Amino acid sequence: MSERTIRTNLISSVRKNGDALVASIIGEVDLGNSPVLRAALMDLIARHAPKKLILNLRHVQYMDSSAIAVLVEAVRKVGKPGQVALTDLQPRVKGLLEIARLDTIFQITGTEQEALEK
Amino acid sequence: MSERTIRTNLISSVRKNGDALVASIIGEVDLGNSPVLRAALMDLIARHAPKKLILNLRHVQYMDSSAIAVLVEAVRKVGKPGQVALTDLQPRVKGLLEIARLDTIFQITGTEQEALEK
Amino acid sequence: MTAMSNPTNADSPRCIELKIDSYAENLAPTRRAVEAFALGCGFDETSQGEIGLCANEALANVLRHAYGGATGRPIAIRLEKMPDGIRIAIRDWGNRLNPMTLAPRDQDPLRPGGIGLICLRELMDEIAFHPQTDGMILTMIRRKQASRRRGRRNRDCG
Amino acid sequence: MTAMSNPTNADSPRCIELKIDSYAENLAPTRRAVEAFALGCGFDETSQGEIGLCANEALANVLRHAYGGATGRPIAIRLEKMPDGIRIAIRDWGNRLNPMTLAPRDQDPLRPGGIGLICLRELMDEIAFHPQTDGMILTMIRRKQASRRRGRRNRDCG
Ligand SMILES: Nc1ncnc2c1ncn2[C@@H]1O[C@H](COP(=O)(O)OP(=O)(O)O)[C@@H](O)[C@H]1O
Ligand SMILES: Nc1ncnc2c1ncn2[C@@H]1O[C@H](COP(=O)(O)OP(=O)(O)O)[C@@H](O)[C@H]1O
Repeated sequence: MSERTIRTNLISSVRKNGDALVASIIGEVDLGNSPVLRAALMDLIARHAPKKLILNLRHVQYMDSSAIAVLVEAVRKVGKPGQVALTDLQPRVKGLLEIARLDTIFQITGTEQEALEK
Repeated sequence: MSERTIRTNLISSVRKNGDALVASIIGEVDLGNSPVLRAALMDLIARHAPKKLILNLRHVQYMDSSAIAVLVEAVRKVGKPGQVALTDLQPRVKGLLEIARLDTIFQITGTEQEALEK
Repeated sequence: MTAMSNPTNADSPRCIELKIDSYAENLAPTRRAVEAFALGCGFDETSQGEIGLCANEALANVLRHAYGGATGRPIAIRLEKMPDGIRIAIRDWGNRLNPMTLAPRDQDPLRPGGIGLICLRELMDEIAFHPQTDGMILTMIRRKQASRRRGRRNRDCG
Repeated sequence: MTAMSNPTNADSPRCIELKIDSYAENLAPTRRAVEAFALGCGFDETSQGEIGLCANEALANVLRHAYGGATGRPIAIRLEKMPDGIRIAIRDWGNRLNPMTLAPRDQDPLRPGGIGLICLRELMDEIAFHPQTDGMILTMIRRKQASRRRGRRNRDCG
């Protein structure tokens, strides 16, 4: 477990809330930068071992399948389905999750608060 | 003076306020659609002959020099400098007006209200 | 500067051609061009996004599969405005594998894969891989009037 | 499909080439690609916008001046990532006029003109028109570290 934080401006903020870790992702994520997002998220999960990971995607205007694959990998790393919540989805991102039929392995909520309460 | 309104979704709303006409422009304007904006604005000015024209550019994320030329033509058509106000400028649009040194022939204000009061 | 030396045919329909090399950083500029071109073809914002996504996924597959991750290899993209939609052709000089002939993989939601091709199938009206002697041309067509395929998906979701 | 048939050179620096025909509708997709490419070169949002504007203005000049408004004529654009910035080359097969050799026009603010070239001069670090036997190549360079030219403008405005 590395002590060094992987820095990227794709993750704009991280905070703990009890057993949950809340991180905000920002920008457009495609194969060009999803490896960086992957490294940063895996590092966060390894260092904090959160019971629940809440990813605020309000400022993610775009994601491709490589970004989705990173989110799915986060689910595997955190534990079982439902322990990763995605909040504040943009329509484009929501559409892609629906096409990929992956809207079930994540908890999808309108706000961070909802995700914390569930 | 034509009675037919030239319709374009580049102009999202038009309202009269006393002698002033307030129109909101929306979208990105370049040589590809500035001729349409020109036709619609000239039509509005011809039909309403406003003493003052206030153009809200809050939703104009981009303009090129052909769009600027349309705004300058509106100044000529409405009357003398200062009778066309541009409000709520995005930084990119403001930057272009400054480079073109045309920030003096328009009244540039932060809000529609300011433009109405001046 | 190959593209600098031969004029395009003035009689062809309105089109844009892009030549990129196989770096993932080139996906975003290409997608932006596709989305804006789709806007010019009269597609609404949601459709522009879907068309851009398909271009992204198809190009990412060229990078990862046709070229097996090798960088600096050429890809040519041609965007064409059709009376009723948009046509996108993607040319690579890769492994010539036609993914439509592959057996579908088992469906473990925690090992997702195949999302790229699902997008192409669900969001485009026509897709076809045309093997060349030295690579592949993928053509994709999206029409403005929703086809049965997309109609079905929309019903599913709504 | 000219661009579909000749691979680019794998040794060249990261670049994107676009071939468009001279329709004003093609400006927006090209500008979007330029802006996203500039993002990939490490430019901030303001700079991306300025670089996109310059590409737009240079292309609009090709449409209106080099081609005198004729549609369907070819234009090739090459975007190149440099260690410290971006290089844009625009090739046309038009009237070969070098606008840098024209006398400046009188300055009536109500008859503006020349804004396009002002943008290129103020926002780019280097611009050069290279006449060809059959047209023109314009090259523009913008560096990440602000040059004296842009420094001056910024002082004026601030
Ligand atoms: N352009 C291509 N060239 C060669 N093989 C491809 C291409 N596109 C897709 N494939 C094959 O089809 C499979 C499914 O592709 P895709 O749906 O994009 O999902 P993923 O890339 O995540 O596996 C790939 O794993 C690959 O074997
Ligand atoms: N690519 C070009 N080819 C030929 N002439 C050009 C080109 N670009 C600019 N010019 C000439 O330079 C003048 C100034 O151009 P510009 O600054 O863009 O302003 P405008 O286009 O509004 O006149 C043009 O009027 C034209 O005569």
